[in-house]
Amino acid sequence: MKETPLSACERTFLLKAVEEKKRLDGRQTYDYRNIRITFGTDYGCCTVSLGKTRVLAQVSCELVPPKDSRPTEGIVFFNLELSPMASPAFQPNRQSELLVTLNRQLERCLRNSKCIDTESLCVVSGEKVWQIRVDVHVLNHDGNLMDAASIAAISALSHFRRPDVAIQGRDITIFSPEERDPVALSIYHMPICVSFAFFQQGTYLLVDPCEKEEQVTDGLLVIAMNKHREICSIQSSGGIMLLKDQVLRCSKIASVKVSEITDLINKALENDKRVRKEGGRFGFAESMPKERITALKRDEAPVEMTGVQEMAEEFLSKGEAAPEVVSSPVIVATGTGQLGEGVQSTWGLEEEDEEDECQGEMDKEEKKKKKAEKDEVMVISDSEEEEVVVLNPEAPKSKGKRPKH
Amino acid sequence: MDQIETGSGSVLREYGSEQNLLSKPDGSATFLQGDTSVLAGVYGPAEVKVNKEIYDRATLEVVVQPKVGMSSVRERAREQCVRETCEAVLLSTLHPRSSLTLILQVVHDDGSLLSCCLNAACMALMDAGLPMGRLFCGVTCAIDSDSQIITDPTAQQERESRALMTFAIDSKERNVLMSSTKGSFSVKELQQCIALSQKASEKIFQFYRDSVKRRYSKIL
Amino acid sequence: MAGLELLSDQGYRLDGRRAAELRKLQARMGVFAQADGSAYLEQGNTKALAVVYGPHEVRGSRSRTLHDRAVINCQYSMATFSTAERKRRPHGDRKSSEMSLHLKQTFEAAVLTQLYPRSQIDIYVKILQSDGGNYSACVNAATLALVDAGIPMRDYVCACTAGFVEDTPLADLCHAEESGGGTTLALALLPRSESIALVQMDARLHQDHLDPLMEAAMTACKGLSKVLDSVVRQHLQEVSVQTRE
Amino acid sequence: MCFIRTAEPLEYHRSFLKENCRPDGRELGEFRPTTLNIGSIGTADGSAMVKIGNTTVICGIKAELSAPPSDAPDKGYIVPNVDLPPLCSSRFRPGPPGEQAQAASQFIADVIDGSKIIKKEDLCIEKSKLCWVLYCDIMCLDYDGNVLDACIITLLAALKNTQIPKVTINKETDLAEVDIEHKRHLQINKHPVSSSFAVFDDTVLIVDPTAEEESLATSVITAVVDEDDQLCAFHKPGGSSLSAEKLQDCITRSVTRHREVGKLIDKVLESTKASK
Repeated sequence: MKETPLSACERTFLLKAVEEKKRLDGRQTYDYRNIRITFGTDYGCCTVSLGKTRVLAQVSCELVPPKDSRPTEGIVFFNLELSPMASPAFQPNRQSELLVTLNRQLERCLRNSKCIDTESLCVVSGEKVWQIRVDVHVLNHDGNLMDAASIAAISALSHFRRPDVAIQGRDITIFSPEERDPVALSIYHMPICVSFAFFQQGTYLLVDPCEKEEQVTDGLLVIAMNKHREICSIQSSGGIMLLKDQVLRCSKIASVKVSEITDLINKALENDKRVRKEGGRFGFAESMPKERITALKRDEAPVEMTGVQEMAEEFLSKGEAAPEVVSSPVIVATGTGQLGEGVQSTWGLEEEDEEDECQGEMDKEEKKKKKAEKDEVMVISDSEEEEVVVLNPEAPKSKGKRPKH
Repeated sequence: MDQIETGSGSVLREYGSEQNLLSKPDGSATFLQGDTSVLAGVYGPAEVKVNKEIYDRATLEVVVQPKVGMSSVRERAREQCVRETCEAVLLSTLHPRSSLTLILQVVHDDGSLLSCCLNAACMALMDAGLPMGRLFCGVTCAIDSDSQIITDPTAQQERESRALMTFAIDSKERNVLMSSTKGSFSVKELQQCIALSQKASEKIFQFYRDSVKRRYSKIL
Repeated sequence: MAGLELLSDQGYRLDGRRAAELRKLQARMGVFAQADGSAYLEQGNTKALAVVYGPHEVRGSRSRTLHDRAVINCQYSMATFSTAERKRRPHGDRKSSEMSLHLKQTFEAAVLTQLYPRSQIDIYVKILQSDGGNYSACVNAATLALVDAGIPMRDYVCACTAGFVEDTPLADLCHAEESGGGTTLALALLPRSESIALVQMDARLHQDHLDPLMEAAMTACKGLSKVLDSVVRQHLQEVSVQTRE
Repeated sequence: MCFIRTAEPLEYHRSFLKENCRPDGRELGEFRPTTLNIGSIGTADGSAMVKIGNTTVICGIKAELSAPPSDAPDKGYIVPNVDLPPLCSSRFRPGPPGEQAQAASQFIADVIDGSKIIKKEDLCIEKSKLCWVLYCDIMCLDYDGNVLDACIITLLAALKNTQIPKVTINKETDLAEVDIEHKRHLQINKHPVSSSFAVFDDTVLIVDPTAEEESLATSVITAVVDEDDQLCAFHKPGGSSLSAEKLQDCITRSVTRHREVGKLIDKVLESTKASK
């Protein structure tokens, strides 16, 4: 399915609006849409909604042998997927330009900035290290996937707990969460991406573009920063002409936005931690907006069991009992038996059968074999390789595969 | 031995749903059963690829996205079950030569995943306003080592169970649309589970009705 | 930095350069006869080859055709022997498809694509030997190849990397300096208008240091543009002498 | 008739079903003739070929040594794989396995796990060190419907035919020693046999559908039964809804089928043993 293209008047309308410093959803130029971070019941699972854009991140881990070049470091792997749910234009298992850009940007933002202490993920040097895998699923595409993905990934990483391990000699014991409390990853800093969209050859700039705005933009500038005002990556894309001052100005805006978002993530993390500690209810079920008209929830409901047994009995008694005596199979040749007095097997029939035409050449060999079995079977069986050796008396040119004597 | 008791087993966990929560798809819904949660999105009827076109009805594609890693053979089997169930109830002849796409994203798996997928799929199809001859719902039953039947089992209960069955029940005659099982069980147990699923389906169909009522309460 | 001193007390770098000094740049244009434009470029030990075909009609899927400008198609690949460890996939992995994409975006900004509606320009770049600054070598080589093909551009596109060590920006990093884990900024500049066609930066850097770093990279790019200009002029002279005869 | 068959296949079939018979002359509850050959492939550790009507499926079992899974160090592996290559029917395309092949593989895996044909513990040689991996490759040579039944029969027959050599771990060298002279049969605990049914027009139930019947049917059901009349799987991937009575009919028929097929396998095995 194709993406609905933007009409020319929509395009001019949007550009005009940008010029007049107005946005479709009534935001100011530098405003972000509402950010909502919710954590799942699992450690390391979180959804982030940025306006209508929605992503789901899940962190998982497993023990793997390390890379030869870095025997004492754990491995962090990012995999962002554009689910076809997010937009009809996304097709599963296809490497689109957008997918490559997002994945690489996520890697650069979170791996190259060394925000995770990979050395602490080493279990046995050169033998076993933790591989941390971050899966990010885009569920709904309404622009600015990069920012949403980076917020989701870093929140999920900060939320994640890996199982504790103990090493005794060469044996590695992995403790279940019941045995020992799982361990959080050590995260040095939290890089967050902030996207800027440029219009009219860089004259106008918007923070957090929505999908419609992204469609008319000249290009994007993504700056990843942490709250210590350190830039973790910069990436421009889309063939725009930028001036140095614009980049510097964007980096200043980014630093403000990043500190706001970091506070939000920390607040969400603390909130989740508190609820878990107090033994309250957490997870996605709790975060469902109950007041919405489209949402409904029911408490645990017992299922009426009376009558179930009677119903089952009824069907059982209705059904006829299977007959004890069944027809016996016929042994056609050593190692080959047949059930049923069928004539339906077209392979066994003579050549003049009309239906044979559709059978194709490849069946021929089998057919000959079958025919032989059905007619007077001539068995020459002293070969060890095969139990049944059948020669077709009518077809002297038997295929070479079968031993003749 | 096959005696079932009205123990703690025969309950449906807390369940809920939210419809129309994604802006892009034509219909979307999430369904929660306890901690198990599935998000479904539907696109269509829309233009179909030529090689997938069917001349007298709509082509339905179902994609099940696992939470971690790539989709595997297990997801394919689930896709087949969900697709054929939906095909049976959708009046796809009303949209010939078009495509319907149903995407299911596993958000959290705490048992009874296939039934949750089915329920989310049905809610999303309803939200998309696609014509259906009847509704369907999924119910999972587990038989534990004491031969007790547990409805809507958690992941822990699934692991400890001897057999696991998931049925899709239709809303018209409460008949079995789909059946998928694991483990071994007697005929009687199967019949009991079917009967129990039919009972449990009443609750879910009532839930469907309530949520539609609530949704359109402001209009009616 | 562990073990490796990138900048000595005397202000010299690993390969003996000063902080703002560029590596030696050598280039030749028109190295292939059958291509519409081609160039070979050496930037220090990094060797890149660029070939340009087009503008020609859109090949492959017709749906890519743009009605108001030309499509730019880039493919970046690295020879299997270009790095210390043998590269298994010369192109097609995440990093190289990203590089292809970046090259494409860079030249979409610089080439006057609106002059060739409904057509396609192919740019193929290959790294023969890699010693840091692959992106910039590719951009510089591709610029020369485009000039050789006679495709109109706004300006030369010059690209250069810059790093940051001990409060000093370093221009045109070599492989050892890049892999040290410090900051690397790659910048493609159209020198005359001082507009940036592409900027990419990795690893941590305090916001206050961004300005001097970008300044250093831009100065380096301008320096490069002079070299590229002289290469083009020299090539033109050679060609015009040949044609006169 | 031939014209109607290609132009109006559904009507063609309906006209037969009305008379309680099928285009190939069978009754509604009749299976096609089933032929079984055991030990057809010499290079495999166990093999069997099954023909149900035209549907032909061959299964080869290869046993290999490997390290046990880390989460279950006292178990081995059984890896089933169903291949529906383009040569068996024009409906399959070359390339990676399609949905039907993948779903069939998953179904076979579920049956193996569910019925516990073989105790996976039996495949373990030394805990967390060495175990057997049984690769059960099932290939369809001719596709004419009802592959699942054929797959299960051929798998069961091939497993019964499989012999694995004795393996001991040398205490001193810590290496595995394979004794090819002493081979043993696998311990088969359960004998699951499947029966497939197709539903026409939401009402008529037929047994052992051909490819044509499968494509016209509104639903397909597969029931797997073992010798204790326990169900190992009751698989209905969707399609028209059926009442519990109808399902009961299916199960009753499968029980009969199990007895027939059980006898067939036993007899064929006997005949191979007798010849030795």
